[in-house]
Amino acid sequence: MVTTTRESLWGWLDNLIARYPVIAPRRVEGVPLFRRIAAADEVAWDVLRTVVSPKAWLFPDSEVILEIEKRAGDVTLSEPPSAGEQILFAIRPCDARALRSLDAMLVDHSPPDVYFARRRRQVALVGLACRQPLVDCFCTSTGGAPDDPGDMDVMLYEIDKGYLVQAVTERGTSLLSGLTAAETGHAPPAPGSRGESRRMAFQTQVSVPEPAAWPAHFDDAYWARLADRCLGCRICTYVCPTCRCFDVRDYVTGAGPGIVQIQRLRAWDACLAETYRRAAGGHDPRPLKAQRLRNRFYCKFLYVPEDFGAIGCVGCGRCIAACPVNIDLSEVLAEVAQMVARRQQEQMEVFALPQTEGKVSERM
Amino acid sequence: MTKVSNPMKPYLGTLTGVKDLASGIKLFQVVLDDATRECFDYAPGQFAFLSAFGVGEAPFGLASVPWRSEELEFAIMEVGTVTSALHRMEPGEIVGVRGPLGNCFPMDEFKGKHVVVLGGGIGGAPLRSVIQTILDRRADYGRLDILWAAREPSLLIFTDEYDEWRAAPDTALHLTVDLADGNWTGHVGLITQLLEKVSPSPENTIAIICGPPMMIKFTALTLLKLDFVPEQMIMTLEAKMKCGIGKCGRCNMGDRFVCIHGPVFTCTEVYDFLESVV
Amino acid sequence: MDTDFEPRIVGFLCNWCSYAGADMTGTSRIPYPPNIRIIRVPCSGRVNPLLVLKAFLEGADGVLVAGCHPGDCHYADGNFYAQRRYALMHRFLDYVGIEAGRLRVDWVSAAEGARFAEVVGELTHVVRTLGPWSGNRMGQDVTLPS
Amino acid sequence: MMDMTEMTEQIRVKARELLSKDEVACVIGYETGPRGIVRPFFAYEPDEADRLVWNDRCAHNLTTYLHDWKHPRGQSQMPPSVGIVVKACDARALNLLIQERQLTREWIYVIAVVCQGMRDGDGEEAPLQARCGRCAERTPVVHDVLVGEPTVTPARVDWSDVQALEVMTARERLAFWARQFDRCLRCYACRQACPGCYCYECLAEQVDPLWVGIGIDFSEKFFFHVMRAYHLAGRCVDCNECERVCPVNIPLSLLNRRIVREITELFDYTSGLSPDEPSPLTTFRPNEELTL
Repeated sequence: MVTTTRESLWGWLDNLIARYPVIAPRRVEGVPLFRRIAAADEVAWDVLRTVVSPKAWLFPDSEVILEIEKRAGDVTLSEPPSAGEQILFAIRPCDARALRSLDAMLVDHSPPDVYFARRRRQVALVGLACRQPLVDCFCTSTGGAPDDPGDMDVMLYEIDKGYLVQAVTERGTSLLSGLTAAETGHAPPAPGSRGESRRMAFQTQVSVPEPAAWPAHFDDAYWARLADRCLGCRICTYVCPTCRCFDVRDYVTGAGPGIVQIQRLRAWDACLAETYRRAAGGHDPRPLKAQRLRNRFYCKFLYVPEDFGAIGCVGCGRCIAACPVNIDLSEVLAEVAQMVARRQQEQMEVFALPQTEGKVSERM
Repeated sequence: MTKVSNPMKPYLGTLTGVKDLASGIKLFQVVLDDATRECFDYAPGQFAFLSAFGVGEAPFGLASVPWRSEELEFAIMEVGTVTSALHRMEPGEIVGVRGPLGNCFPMDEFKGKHVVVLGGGIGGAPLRSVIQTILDRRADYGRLDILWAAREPSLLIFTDEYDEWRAAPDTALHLTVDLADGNWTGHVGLITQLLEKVSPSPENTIAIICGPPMMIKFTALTLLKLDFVPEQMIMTLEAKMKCGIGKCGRCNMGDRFVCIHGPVFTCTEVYDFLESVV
Repeated sequence: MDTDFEPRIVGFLCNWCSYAGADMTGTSRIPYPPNIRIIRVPCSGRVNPLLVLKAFLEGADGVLVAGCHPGDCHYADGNFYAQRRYALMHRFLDYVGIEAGRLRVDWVSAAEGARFAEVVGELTHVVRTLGPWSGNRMGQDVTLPS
Repeated sequence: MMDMTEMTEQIRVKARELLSKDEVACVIGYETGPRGIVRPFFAYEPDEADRLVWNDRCAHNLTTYLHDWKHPRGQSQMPPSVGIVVKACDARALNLLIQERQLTREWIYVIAVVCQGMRDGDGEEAPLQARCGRCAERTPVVHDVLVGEPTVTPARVDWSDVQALEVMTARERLAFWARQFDRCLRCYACRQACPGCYCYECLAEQVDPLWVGIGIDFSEKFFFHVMRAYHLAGRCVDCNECERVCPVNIPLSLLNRRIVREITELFDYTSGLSPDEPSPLTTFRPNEELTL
């Protein structure tokens, strides 16, 4: 654990940029996004949260998964070459933690998705601890911490005279060779401790209902009321660091005499999209907006934990900030928590009064 | 060098046969390339993605059994872009095959039991592998009742094989169509009506249902009326899917994925789904 | 100007006038640039401006939409609708980065073989001067510096 | 000028009356969420009318929600009547939808509000939204009840942003749009928020023929946005919801407004002023000749 000055860190970063593609928060026409940077001074250090999560660099919004060539009755398939090693720089702990969830869904759950797995192996994460959460950040409510280095290779903490630099993994140690340290021998802060001490700074704090509590409220009228104002766009899923739904289609890219070149593309898809489940024959098991919106929340808090043993939400707050009609995940969680409490209350009353009829909710 | 396997990369196969099965429905026979043939070890109930390169791929239930032929067989109705592209293809052309995927019918558990097979339209295609398994190991299973339905006579599939099915010992084929044409002399009505007429005994019996969601729903209700319990009722579900390996997120019914937890489910499991399949 | 550049031009020609006009050009042995690929359509009113846009994105450097003279439409008024759409779209495509010169909308009757050759010649010349359209799938060099 | 609190009160009284007399199944208006953010609200019960608010953050064009009510809950019966709070720009969208036979005037109860413009950002001193600065029609063109006193604010005609693009070369403009569309996620929020976008299957999702592929590259995004702008030609009411909801700040109004201006210049037409006048691209004048 060392400290370093801003100048030294920038020098080190410029060095990294010379050796690897470095992806960092950058303002693109004023919009903070993770983009490849050409120099250390392009990094938007003050950006706590980019509009889109950095998952896009491991699981791109669209990518070629197969190059297909049809030539005179013969077909050859080839996989696109690897993008090689890259560095995600100034990634925040919530976004890094989200990659762990994507690992669970896309890699650990057999068979692995080779495209994501390969990029994941080849990426190094240089984290930047958060000092002050945004109003809608709630990582601590989902079990994260704004300064958790757990998912990083290198962790940076902003301090008054520069940065505290922690090599978290061996890969991190080797990345850090060449960094000029101002002082050495600092003890690493206990993971989460700094966040814990700042817990009060979080304006959004929610208790996330346990997965087991969700099924009982699947048919609650709440979801239809919530969906009334949902526009059915895909912002929440596309900005989300843990959403991973995709679509696959072929695209003919070129043709000549006796030869056709095809790319098989995969691109992000969203369970909010009207056509998401609509089958070729027209059958759609989820035709209502309310069903689709509900699926998003159940996926995050029931399906992903149950099927993949991972968390479906890291509390980055992006969907809250980006939703044009203020469908607020933290508010939804609070509502569900209330439903859960009400149900517990009702069940106790039912036990007390054996004659009471159970209320049957209307199925959507 | 170890072979890097990519579950999204199809095997290449050659279309060896394309046969008309019914109006707008064709049977596609595919032989995989030598190198990949042995990787493709499948069981009744499983499915695979077929690629029409340049258009895309879609999942289809395997309608064949591996011991009868090295040809993989798929019965496909022309409904969307991929199926239309497949329908335009001719023997000799190359397709991609990704699979086998999903779970299978527990054929061993059915041994010693009577089996009622209920197939509706093109949805009945995966049941052909069940029927062939039972016919080829006839002594292992009890009585076989095949209830085979279609909207109209021209949509009945595997008509060429009815004689084989009928000729098998202790096997009965019951056909029905929703709408008869002039030449139809058989039963007219929904498969549920046929089922009530045939009225199989639930005693030591397994019922297997494949078909469109509405048919599955009402057939299951009729079976309940006939005193079947959900544990005795097996079904395969279909859903739009893009990966078949639990990644693309598209085919979930609540927390169950049709692609990895299915496509074969017991009725008990389906009733436990958070979401309705219809 | 790239001297080796041969413009790729897509022509949407109405079946009743302009396609016959192009035929007339051929049977009258009037030479015209071979850069045009002709697509026969029922009416200029059928040519959704998005087809024009799609042609550009798929690699065309220029597009010709030609139909019957106003008043002569086989379907009475298809070209009047086309006229309104293209009056708008012509300017709009220029605004989004497809130079106005790359799109020509004109009326060519079945008798105007010479005129068809003239229209194609002029369009080809203009597009040749403008150079390849760089926004298409083939070029992909659209990320120019600001 | 009427006080916003008083306007809120008038909206609540009207909504409560409509709901208690069962004249409408629902009143679509605005409420303030727990974070203090104004958002669309659907009042079904008379008591819920008290959650309705009116202030200078009621930006959403609520008419887009009427599409959900055309086929209520997937059934084929006649839709129930709906009350809706509209601003001047939203009211023009209503006319558009009536003109296009998307809804009948009779089943909409229009609570029209005289609007002084919506503001962006936090605080009292937040600036007026750009579109509101340009707006000349503060009084809605359709109403069953009018809240507030009719006013006309002189419009600040300002095409400077469009003109800044027009002075560029076409190649520079292409580069400009390439830079803007580079950020596009294809989340389709612009389409979803738009009252004029209501196709059952959007061209962007149609697979046969395939107009827009799933690849997130320039040509797909370029086609989508130009297509959307063109499909709104003569229909766009310049409510600017598309630009407001865009999560990556793509200046979509530069596309729409350029077309709005062309439509005015070519056909002397303003969309949504009347429920009867046909859109200029669905009609023509006999023997007209336009510059092509």
